[in-house]
Amino acid sequence: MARPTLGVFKFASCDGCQLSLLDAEDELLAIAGEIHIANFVEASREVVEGPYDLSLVEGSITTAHDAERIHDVREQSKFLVTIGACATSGGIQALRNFANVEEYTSIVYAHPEYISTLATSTAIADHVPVDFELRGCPINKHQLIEVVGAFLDRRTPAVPTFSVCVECKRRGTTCIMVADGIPCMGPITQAGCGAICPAYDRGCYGCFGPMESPNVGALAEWWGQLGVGRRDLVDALRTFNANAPAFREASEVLLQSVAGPTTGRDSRRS
Amino acid sequence: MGRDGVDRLISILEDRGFTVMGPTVRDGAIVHGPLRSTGDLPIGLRDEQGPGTYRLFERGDDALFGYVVGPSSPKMNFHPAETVLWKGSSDLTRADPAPEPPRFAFIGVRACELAAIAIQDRVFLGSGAVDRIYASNRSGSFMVAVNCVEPGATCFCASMDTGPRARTGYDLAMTEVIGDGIHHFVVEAGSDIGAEVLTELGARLAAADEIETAERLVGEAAGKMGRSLDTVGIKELLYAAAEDPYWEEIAARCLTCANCTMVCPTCFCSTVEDRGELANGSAERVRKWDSCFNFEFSLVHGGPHRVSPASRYRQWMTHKLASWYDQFDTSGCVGCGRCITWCPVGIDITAEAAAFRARGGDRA
Amino acid sequence: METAADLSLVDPMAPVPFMVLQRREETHDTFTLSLEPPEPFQFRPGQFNMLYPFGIGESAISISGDPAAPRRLVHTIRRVGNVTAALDRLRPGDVVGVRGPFGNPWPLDEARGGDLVFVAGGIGLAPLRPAIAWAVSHRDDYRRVVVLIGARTPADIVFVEQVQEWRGQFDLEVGVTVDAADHAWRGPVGVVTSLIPGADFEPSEALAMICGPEIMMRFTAAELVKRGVTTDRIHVSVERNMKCGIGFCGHCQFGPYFVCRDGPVFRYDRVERLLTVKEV
Amino acid sequence: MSDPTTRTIAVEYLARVEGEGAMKVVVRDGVVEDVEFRIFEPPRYFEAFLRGRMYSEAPDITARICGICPVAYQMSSVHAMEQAFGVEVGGQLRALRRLLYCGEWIESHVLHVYLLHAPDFLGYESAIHMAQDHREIVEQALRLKKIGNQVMTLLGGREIHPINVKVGGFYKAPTRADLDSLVEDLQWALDASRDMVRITAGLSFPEIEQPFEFVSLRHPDEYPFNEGRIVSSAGLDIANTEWNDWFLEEHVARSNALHSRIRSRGSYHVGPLARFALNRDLLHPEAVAAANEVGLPAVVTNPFRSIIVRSVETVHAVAEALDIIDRYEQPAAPAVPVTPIAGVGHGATEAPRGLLYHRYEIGGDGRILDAQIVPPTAQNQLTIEQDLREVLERNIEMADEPLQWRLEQTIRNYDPCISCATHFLRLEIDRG
Ligand SMILES: Cc1cc2nc3c(=O)[nH]c(=O)nc-3n(C[C@H](O)[C@H](O)[C@H](O)COP(=O)(O)OP(=O)(O)OC[C@H]3O[C@@H](n4cnc5c(N)ncnc54)[C@H](O)[C@@H]3O)c2cc1C
Ligand code: SF4
Ligand code: SF4
Ligand code: SF4
Repeated sequence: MARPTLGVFKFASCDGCQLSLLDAEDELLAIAGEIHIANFVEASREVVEGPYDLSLVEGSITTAHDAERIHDVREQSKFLVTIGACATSGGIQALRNFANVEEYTSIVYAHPEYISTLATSTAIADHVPVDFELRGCPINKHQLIEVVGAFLDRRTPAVPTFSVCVECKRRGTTCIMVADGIPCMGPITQAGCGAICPAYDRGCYGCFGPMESPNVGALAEWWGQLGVGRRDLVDALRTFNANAPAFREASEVLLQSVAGPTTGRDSRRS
Repeated sequence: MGRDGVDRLISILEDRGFTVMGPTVRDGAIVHGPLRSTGDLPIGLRDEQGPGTYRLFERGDDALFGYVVGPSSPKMNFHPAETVLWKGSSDLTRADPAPEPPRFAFIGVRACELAAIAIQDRVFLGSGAVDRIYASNRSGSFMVAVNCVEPGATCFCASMDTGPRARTGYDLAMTEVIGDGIHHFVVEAGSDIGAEVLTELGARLAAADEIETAERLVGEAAGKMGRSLDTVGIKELLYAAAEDPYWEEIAARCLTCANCTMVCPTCFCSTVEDRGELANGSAERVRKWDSCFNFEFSLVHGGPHRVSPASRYRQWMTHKLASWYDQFDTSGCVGCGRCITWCPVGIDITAEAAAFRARGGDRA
Repeated sequence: METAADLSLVDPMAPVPFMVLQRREETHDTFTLSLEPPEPFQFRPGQFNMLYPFGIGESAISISGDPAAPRRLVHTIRRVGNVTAALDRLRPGDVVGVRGPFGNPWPLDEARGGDLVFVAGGIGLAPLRPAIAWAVSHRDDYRRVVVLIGARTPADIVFVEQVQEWRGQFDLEVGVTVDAADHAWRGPVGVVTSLIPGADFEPSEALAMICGPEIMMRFTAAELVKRGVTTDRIHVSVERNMKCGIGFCGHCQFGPYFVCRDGPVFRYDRVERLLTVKEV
Repeated sequence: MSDPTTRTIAVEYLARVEGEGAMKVVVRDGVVEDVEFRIFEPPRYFEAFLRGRMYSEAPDITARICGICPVAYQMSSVHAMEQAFGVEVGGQLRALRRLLYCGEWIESHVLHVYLLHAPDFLGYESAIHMAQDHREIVEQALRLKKIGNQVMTLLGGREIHPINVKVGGFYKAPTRADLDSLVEDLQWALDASRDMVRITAGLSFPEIEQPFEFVSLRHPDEYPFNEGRIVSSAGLDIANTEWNDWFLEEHVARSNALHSRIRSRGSYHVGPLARFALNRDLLHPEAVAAANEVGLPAVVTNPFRSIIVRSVETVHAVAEALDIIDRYEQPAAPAVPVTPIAGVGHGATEAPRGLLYHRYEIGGDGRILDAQIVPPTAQNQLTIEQDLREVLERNIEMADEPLQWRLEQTIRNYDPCISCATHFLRLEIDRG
């Protein structure tokens, strides 16, 4: 039987998630033995035509051209896995969704008229059907290997959707929110990173996006008691997964409760 | 005996081939870690606990055991968070070696922890099948209990009838007496090997008044519990409350983060993950702690049985305080208070139990 | 703790290799595997095994074969996910891991001397088949034996030949109904509960065993109660997520019960309430 | 179809660079008419959405500009903030920052040298193709790269977007024993990186010498990572606060990245060649020895030879990492206290691929009022185009396929991080 083929595709992103594949130093050559890396521009000049048995898609949709291109990628992909916060929720660049893009463009670029972009940054699944989503900003390379391995073996990948707290406790970290009063997003964030931040004495900042049943309101309430202001709470929800529905909606609710019905960062500036 | 006696105890246990574990300070909390001498103990520290909060403070004396339980428990060693269940090749020939029993000695185990261990013994050793990982870790372990004289704000072992005095399950039990220029430990043996070690320790016989003081301190501790839980008819109460809308009120606060189940010394649930390098013809099955708060826990084809946070909290609390009696003929809660302290938003099982009791009263 | 547990004992979590002897297609999504046990495999009808296709995962699967044939272990499986799909890929000569048998059997002893009513929905016939086989081979122990089968369509009926065989047996009453018929279907159309009022058994002496989706089991039980069968003489087989099969993993908890140990077969009066509370 | 005197070569995606972009060259009647190195990265607006965020979020947010050199972003941002607030981070905390940077340099340099660039010299489509003939080299490369990643993971929590860096220092400082666990691997890495210098020096290089103006940091005592003045081979010597007086960013139509130039002078070159030329005297003796062994001149102006210099810098990073660990004592606190005050801060540090400049204006509440980020690839963009022109002119007779490859290689000399500069690279050679 021919080796299955792998395609790696990039949209708006930092490249970190696809780099995770090259960062799998111990497994890379073995993976390349089991799966034919047919299209991975970051690593190889060789581009084998699709269709691809497995496609890894990094990045979010931010331009009209990319909104078209993702359909081509979907058509060429038998099993499409989105990797990383950009691809699964729109990434940090989705902060534009809460603001005025023209204003943004004029802040960064001297000639905004040269730039063509959409007003939003959106997840791949908002455009085409996705077979599996791997979270994280960046993804965890062990999880990536697990997903590729599970795909090859036709097994369900062990990628749990429960909270970071479960991993935090499994590794024996003392809860920093309880023991140090440090605000932590672990309880509402999906596991997968290995609960790194609390192990380094800092609160989780939610880079794996919302867990399976996030009770953002209840955590926000508690953070309030720890002395976190509303605006900081909104900022905490609006980082790398700002556009994930659970975080987006909660941040909007919080904003409304502080600034009335207006939305967007301008209202917070006043 | 004095502090030097505890040091002697540690070295005797080491000499007998035990891995000696006990309370140590790590990352701002008292957790179980390897002990080489009393210097590794949290000397002169006390913990202040409350719903969702835990802080360490200086006591102002040299007490070795002047605190209560922290986030960890011997469960982490007996029923590890992650362990390989089976490893083998495609013809299912087993490749993982039989486990080497590690032989742990735990110093400073509290009565509630002994009660919790007794419960897990029942789960893994005493209800039909024997779990070989638990059995291996647990077998030959040596328990040095410390009777609690200063219970914490989230403790309620007295109402669960598991403490503050260690009653069974220990090899040695000590009571630390400190104050008025006195600092010593009154020790008693609870098993043959315990008696042997006690003899080897060569401690002098405690005087009657010393024993009396120790007894009195422990006795008084029962009245100093920060919390209590009324267990009378609790099973029937919770079964009857299965459809009480109050579960929704708790669910509004509950994060379903699973912390309570992770820290609970009796919670035993686990899941299995399959890992493999099938191309190389090898695979392993890894057991990891799981929780009834996780979706996948109740997943069947078509979706999880327990989707709403309310149903998941209900499962947890009802299991602890009610169905555990049906399953194992004991409460699943030993009153250690960990789930109260380590709930990131301070949900309190004693308060919720009281709330159901109040509502049950209304219903009746 | 002084008593060192005997670790040389068989590890209940270690899969034992069984060889696949035969595989047959039952319906478009259901198949039956016959396995060769390394030594004769004793079980009681209603029990299940944990099947482990190497490296993929484990699934709880009821034993669907004849308890009188201990050299041939039979399982009937519906392909719904990755583990069952991997089981579906097994071919004669392949090896599959087996742990078991686990669980409580159907109360065939208790039923002795009375009537037996089996009600199956879809693949729920699989765990009942060993019990029916038992009843057939111990026919004298029972009075009337009624087998009622419901399926979504004629194509979803499992064990078609066997059902034909049973139908041909004069001392067995067999009723088969489908929710939606096709042209060739000559039998009744409707849910399986519709067969109960007309079935020939004596409610006060009957013992009923039901297996199918939870909702089907509840309606069937209600119908049986209407006929006068008391709930302590009705038995159902319950399904829950299961990782270990021996009460260690906690996943299969169902109220106070572990489905793996206290079930999967339950006396209906003990679970009736649990089945009506949402999300237990 | 096309005019016989013209040829068109088009490459949709330039491979083995971080990010995606395009290049277009126009050759008419044998004369190079236009060379464009285009960056099409969809804009991600970091400078815009940094406005209004807390100063403390800058290291984590700006890291997301680039998954290949997140540490560089974290470092430039924390230094800028510390400058704004008048905070000094010295002693072991400063050493730990250098150690973290060593990790990133090792990882990034090895990635580029062996996995992205070497295949060009040896004629392979990728390192994975290369592994079929040179398995040991690729395995050694992966192990070496992994050691860089281990340094970052230990210190930063993970290799991509580390979580342990903050304004004022770290969230948690490693113990001595933690760092000691790296020593054995780093000692192996020292040998492996020396091999890397030998192997890369043994490659064959196209003839080309460019009159670059090199720009890099220069620190009185150390090979530059985090701090120093900004100097150039043409005599520039300024503090990072003077950046905008000397450097200019332009927005040109063909690119979504901003091009940099030195005011009234033009293009310049940042990266290993520049650092090496301007700081050779400060290289670790191990690195100097390695460079001398292969006879590397004091100043390298052949951009293709940057692969050797990158290898020499890898030796430096490994050797310095060992020195830092050797002298390490766990600091009393993992960070110095920081109180935000209104002001402006600049940070310039040396990313593996060159100088990375950040500037922030902070309000009294600690929120960012304005942010400016100038990544290395944007600074090299004009220089890359000049190299392309030169290479094209020298090789105008080459057939399309090898010429295209050679041009790609020319771009890869810069280890361009288009994700930083913004992304999407496409190569078209229009000989129309
Ligand atoms: C006592 C018992 C007897 C069973 N008998 C049979 C039988 O005879 N034939 C048959 O086809 N099926 C039977 N099932 C159901 C069968 O176990 C599941 O359909 C199967 O585990 C699905 O696994 P999967 O990986 O293919 O599906 P997925 O949907 O991918 O399942 C993922 C995981 O969820 C769990 N899971 C999913 N569905 C169930 C379920 N219904 N019960 C328990 N765990 C589940 C498993 O742990 C599985 O690993 C029985 C279940 C139980 C509890
Ligand atoms: S530190 Fe954070 S992730 Fe860990 S248990 Fe506490 S709240 Fe959860
Ligand atoms: S703890 Fe949270 S922020 Fe930190 S790496 Fe994990 S998911 Fe990301
Ligand atoms: S339920 Fe709570 S108080 Fe009871 S034993 Fe578990 S953790 Fe301790």
